[in-house]
Amino acid sequence: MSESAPVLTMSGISKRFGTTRALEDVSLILYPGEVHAVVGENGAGKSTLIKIMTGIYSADRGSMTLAGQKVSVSNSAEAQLLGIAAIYQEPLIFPDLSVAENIFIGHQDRGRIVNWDAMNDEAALLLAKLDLDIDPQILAASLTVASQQGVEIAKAISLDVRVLIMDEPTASLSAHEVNRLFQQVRSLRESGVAILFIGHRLEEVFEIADRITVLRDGRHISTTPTNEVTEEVLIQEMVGRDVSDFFIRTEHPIGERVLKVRSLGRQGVFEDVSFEVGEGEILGFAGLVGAGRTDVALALFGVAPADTGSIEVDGVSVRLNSPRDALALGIAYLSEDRRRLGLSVPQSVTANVTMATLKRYTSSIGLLDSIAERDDARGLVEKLRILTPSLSTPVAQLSGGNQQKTMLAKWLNVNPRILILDEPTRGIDVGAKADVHQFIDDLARSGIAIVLISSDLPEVLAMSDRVVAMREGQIRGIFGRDQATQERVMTAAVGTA
Amino acid sequence: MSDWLSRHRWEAVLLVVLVVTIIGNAALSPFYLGFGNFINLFWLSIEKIIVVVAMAFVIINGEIDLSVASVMGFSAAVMASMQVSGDIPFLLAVVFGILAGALAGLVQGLLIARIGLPSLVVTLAGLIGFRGAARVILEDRSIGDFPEWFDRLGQQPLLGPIPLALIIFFAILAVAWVVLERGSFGRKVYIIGNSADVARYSGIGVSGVKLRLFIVSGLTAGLAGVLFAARLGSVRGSLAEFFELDIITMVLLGGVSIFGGSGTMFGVVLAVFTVLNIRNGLGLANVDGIMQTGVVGLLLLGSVLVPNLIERRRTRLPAPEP
Amino acid sequence: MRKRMRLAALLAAVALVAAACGSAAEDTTTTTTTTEQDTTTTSAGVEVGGPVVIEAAESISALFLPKCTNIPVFPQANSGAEEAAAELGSDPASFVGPADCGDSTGQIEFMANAVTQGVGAIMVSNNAGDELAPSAQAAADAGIPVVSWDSPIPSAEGESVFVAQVDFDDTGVVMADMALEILGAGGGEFAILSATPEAANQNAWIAAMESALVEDDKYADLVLVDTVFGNDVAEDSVTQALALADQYPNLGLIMAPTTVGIVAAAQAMTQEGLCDQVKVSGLGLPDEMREYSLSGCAPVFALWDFVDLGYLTYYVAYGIATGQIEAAEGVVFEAGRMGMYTITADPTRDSGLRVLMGPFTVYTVDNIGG
Amino acid sequence: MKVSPATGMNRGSGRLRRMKPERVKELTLIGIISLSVVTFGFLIENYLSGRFFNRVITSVVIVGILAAGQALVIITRNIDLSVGSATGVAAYLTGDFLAANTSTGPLVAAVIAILVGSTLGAFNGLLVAYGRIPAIIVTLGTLALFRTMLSLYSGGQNITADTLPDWVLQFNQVTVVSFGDFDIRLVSLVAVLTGLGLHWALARLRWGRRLYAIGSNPEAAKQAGLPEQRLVFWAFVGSGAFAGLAGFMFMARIGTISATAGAGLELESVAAAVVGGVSIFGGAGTILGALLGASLIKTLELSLVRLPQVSEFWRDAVLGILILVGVLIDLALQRRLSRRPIAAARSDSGSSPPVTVGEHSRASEGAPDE
Repeated sequence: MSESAPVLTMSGISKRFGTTRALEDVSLILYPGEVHAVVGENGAGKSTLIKIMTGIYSADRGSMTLAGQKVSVSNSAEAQLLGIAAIYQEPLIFPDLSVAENIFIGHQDRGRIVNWDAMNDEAALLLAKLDLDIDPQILAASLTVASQQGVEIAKAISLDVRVLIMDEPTASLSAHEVNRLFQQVRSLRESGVAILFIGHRLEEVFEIADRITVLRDGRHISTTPTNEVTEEVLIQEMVGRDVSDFFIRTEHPIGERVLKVRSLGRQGVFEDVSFEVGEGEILGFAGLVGAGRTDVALALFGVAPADTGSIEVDGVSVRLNSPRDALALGIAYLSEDRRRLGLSVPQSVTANVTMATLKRYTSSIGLLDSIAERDDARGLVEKLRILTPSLSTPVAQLSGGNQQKTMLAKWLNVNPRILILDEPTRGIDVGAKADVHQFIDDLARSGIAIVLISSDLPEVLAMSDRVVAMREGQIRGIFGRDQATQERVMTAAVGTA
Repeated sequence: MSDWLSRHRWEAVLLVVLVVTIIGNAALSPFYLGFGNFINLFWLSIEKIIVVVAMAFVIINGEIDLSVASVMGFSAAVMASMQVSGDIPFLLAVVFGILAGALAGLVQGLLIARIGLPSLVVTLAGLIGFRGAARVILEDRSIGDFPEWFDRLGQQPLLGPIPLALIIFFAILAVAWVVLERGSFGRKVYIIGNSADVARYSGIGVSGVKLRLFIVSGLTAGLAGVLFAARLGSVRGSLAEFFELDIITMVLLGGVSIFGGSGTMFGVVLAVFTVLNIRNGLGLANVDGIMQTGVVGLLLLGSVLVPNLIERRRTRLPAPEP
Repeated sequence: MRKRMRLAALLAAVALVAAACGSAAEDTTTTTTTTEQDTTTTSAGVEVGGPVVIEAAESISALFLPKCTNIPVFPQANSGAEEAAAELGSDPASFVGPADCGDSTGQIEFMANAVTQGVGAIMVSNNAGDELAPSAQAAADAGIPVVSWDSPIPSAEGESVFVAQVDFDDTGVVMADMALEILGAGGGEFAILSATPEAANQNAWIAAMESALVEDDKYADLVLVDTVFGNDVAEDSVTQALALADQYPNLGLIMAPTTVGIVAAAQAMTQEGLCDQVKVSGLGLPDEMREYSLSGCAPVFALWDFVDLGYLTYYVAYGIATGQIEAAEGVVFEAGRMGMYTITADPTRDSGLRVLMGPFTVYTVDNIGG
Repeated sequence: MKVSPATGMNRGSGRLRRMKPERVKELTLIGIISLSVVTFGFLIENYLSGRFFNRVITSVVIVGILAAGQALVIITRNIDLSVGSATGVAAYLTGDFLAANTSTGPLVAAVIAILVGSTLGAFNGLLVAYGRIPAIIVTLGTLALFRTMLSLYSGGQNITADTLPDWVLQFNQVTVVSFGDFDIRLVSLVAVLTGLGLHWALARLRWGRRLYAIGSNPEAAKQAGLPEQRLVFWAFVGSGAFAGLAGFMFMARIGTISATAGAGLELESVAAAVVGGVSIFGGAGTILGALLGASLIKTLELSLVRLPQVSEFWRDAVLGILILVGVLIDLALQRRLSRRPIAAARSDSGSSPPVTVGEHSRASEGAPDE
């Protein structure tokens, strides 16, 4: 760790979105030549923090000091000029440009005329420095995500960054690729760059970070040198409350096995996934982002069908090639990505609630029974305690928690037999979270088989009858309710020890 | 009311423009306020506005159909050529003409919905290609001599002073309005227009909806082409040339987003009424055709620019004016 | 209405006297008028005798509807109409029209609006075929005379009378004569560059020319090798003209019966240095053709005077609208400075009436000016 | 372990991978052009001649220049439908200026035309880049607006050849160098040089590369701090400038300019660019490709004109099919070469995208409420 002066100091940063408190008085110091990991649960405020650093958001309060000078950043171009660059889990590349161009396109200082040869040579040099075997003249579109990320790092180096923010860069990478990435990170560190590393896999954080900062619910919890902290402590700090804070799944009988999955696999994504879910059972899926849980769900929902293995519903082998197939069998999937895949936000609450069940309200001449629609929507709005001015209010005007509930209402309206919930409480406030947990329990009671995917470990543990731990596309353990402890599940999911 | 206003700001603006237009026209031209003129005002553009209704669906769905005017010409050409060949009853030729439009829509729809080509390019090719097909069929002929009942339907009032095409327009409009606002299909069109992914994840058959839309668009254009032939009493290869611009203009003016997902039939109807009234007013004021085109062009630009500017002001001002 | 008719008749009677010592009628009309000077009876039951001198009566509102407003010949025609209106003490007709020539829909709109406005007369140069007929009929039903000019309504439905610039059969002969003049007695190959394949005027003229070629032996050596269309778009016309020159190595002449086509063809030949081999002729505006006429590329071409056409048209429409003349076969009238004309059956159409203006002005380097 | 299928390893055959898709596309186009020339050579007498070569390279000038400008805009994920009107305005105003100042030389005239075009382009650019109105709406509006303004300005009067300086009519004919019958005309040279200049600028200038970047991924462009608004604005100015140059060429080619000059060129230019491999979704394609696309269309058009078996009436139909084929080839090439999920990467296409699969969702953590 460096003794030198801090390169970047964030002090007393606060940021609110409407009623949601994203960051509250957070301070952070980055030294040149260190890898500083920021960890925390989803919604802890990590993304907001880096968005403030790169000028995408402006802080409500607090200040940012770069190399001793107070700075304000209002867009990412300014951030770049100041030597702050960011790399995201999904690389922001230009697919139609070559690798070399992707690296140099944002440069202001390279003259008006592009010297292709020099640029290619320089790019090759940069890539070689990072030990990346990428042809600089190739189109970026044809690279793997890992290579695209390498290109982004090369770009950051080329910009002479002083602070490099890496936002879950390993999320989409294989173990081998992660190793390569870490080599690159280390060589960057050696050249004196301060690296802000945001990661979910604690194993990786311990491997790469010099210091670790924990954020929780928008607050700064701790900053500790890596060698002075253990995984257990870290998890405790991240979760911050006892598992007993959560709604606990009540005991109840589990009925017939409705869904049986045998050796399900999809080339390069997940393999040999087998499990069963019974009526009224909640099967939790724990694991890190990128462990392949969503991909299994998408295979069950027919979006991205599996290429090996079998799926049985009620003992009958089925083929699921589209969401329509899945819905016809009573399988519903609540997506983790509310805005892109879950809701039609300019539409009314009613329209969103009935979106997946239009057929039910359609008369023989194709008209919608709007009274029945509104009745059902009203029922669900009341049941789920969705706060909305009216049933015809566009969903875009609701808060995140109420949007999430609306999405849940949409799937409940399907009357599913099997409900897959993917991060059902991500990014919503505590109150809404408790509501959602209550509903999940009610649903299970009513006999629905539930697959609960969540990166929120305490949530999984509290809610599930059994817990599946996934890592790198494979199931690493299935734990009964009494065996499922934080440590055991985390160990299986993170892969240490 | 304020709830309605907040969500239908554009319709409100159009309503004001329409009322101002009507008052202005009435003040400026003594001939404007007459029943005959109101019939005329619709009748003179009836084929265009029939297609406008279908186009509204296509654009709300996030696509575009540039080929409609050419398909109108194509359908009329098919009908006319069959009439000339004389082997089949004329009524059948009319049916085939309309079906030719649907077929044109089907071909384009397959390329868009199933193969995934962008509709802008496919229908641009259709715009050129189906016009070409009409010319191939008719060459330099101008085909008239349709049975008298056909001409009469096209040119004479059917119910009192109201001609058939007007009845068809209002019937289509009523159906379309109900389907878009109250129908399952209309709901799907909106959802897909917002996000095809959300629709797919909700079990909606996206490509099926798109395919049907383009068939309907072709069918409507076919019907409009045949109606136009009846009104004109004869068909040439250039029938309805360049109508697509007016048609798209009216839809966009109605507040339908070119990116899909938003817009209402009410807005489109208001835009249709506004454009027709402005054109009528300008016509009665003896304003030249090219000026009328320019005014509509300005209206199109203004219709998007003004709300954009208002939006920007609103975001800056703390409290919006009621 | 009846009162007005009677007044008109009275005026007509006065005019008769004036006509007797009036200007000499033109050759084209005098031949036909002599036998038609019998007294006729109008539908109103008022006796009208002999040639009527159309004179200032009440002011009328009218629509002077061109194919489009963008081609110079139409504003020219309008200036003639304005001149006539001024002479007759009437308001000038409103000169509006569609943006595109060929836009019959636009013309229909203008006609319908004119009917709504209750104008006294509609003067229209028909853009298309019979598409305009229903609108003309509607106008006629509303008691508004529809006088076509430049380009008639083929079926003559709803049309009172067509003011023809020239006899369409004459056009064929004039074009054949010009071809003969350019290609010489020895004949040679020539091609036609027309407007659109659907243009009624051009098609009639071409047909007339083709039959002239067949009927008269002196044209025996003129070989029409091809007819192509430039869509009255300059760029397309240039392309087509050049393609003709390339395709027919022995081509000696391009005959373009359209003012857009002839200029484009002349420009194309000039540009490519082909004027020595391929001459250009047809119907062209002297202003636009002057350059090529002087260069010898287009040694001879023809056109009628559009100002006169507009002038005559207005007189006819005004006469009918004010009840001074009736749109009936055999009616003879005097139209201001242009003299005496007779309404006859239109020999180029199955039905319909015609006033023949004529004659062509044939332009050569001698009379083109500049 | 997880590899997104969208971006998974794709080691295709080495050389093809190394070759940029646009190179492949350009070579394909050259291949198709050569093939069609050879084919027509067998079908048409006197086809393979210097004359035909001269025809193609002079007639492609206007569309080629417009296609280059159009490509410039399409590359940024926009479209310019007003180029036809802008061409007409530039041609008319330049002609008008020349008629009043006959001593003006070609260079000054060209500069005037380009300035006029740029001004109109700047108007479009202002509304698109800073007014945040979709380009298709803006240029649909200005398509009408520019034409109306020109029509009002012209008052229906044409600019005629005899009022223009003598050099104008000769301009198209000026030959820089001849190889036997094959002429290299100045106009073609200018078009090719400006086209290649733009090609070079887009390939080699920072400005040009950034246009590609914006079209390729607007979000990444914003992230990289590229001045998106300014670049898009200048792309429209560029398109306008090229339309201005095309207007100058139009004036020189046609000699007589009406207020409808250049109508319809907008679609031709889009067609040429698309056939030339410029992706309608932006980010991909070259000016050379657009020029080749224009050449292919013109070659086919001029050849079809001369093929007696193919009637006049088939040309549009063939052109429509050609565009579709061009787009299909483009799609196939893209899917083959980069195997990227075209529709998914560009959700605005609205076509059915293969949904990107994975647990990564950008910035969904702590997403603020709206």
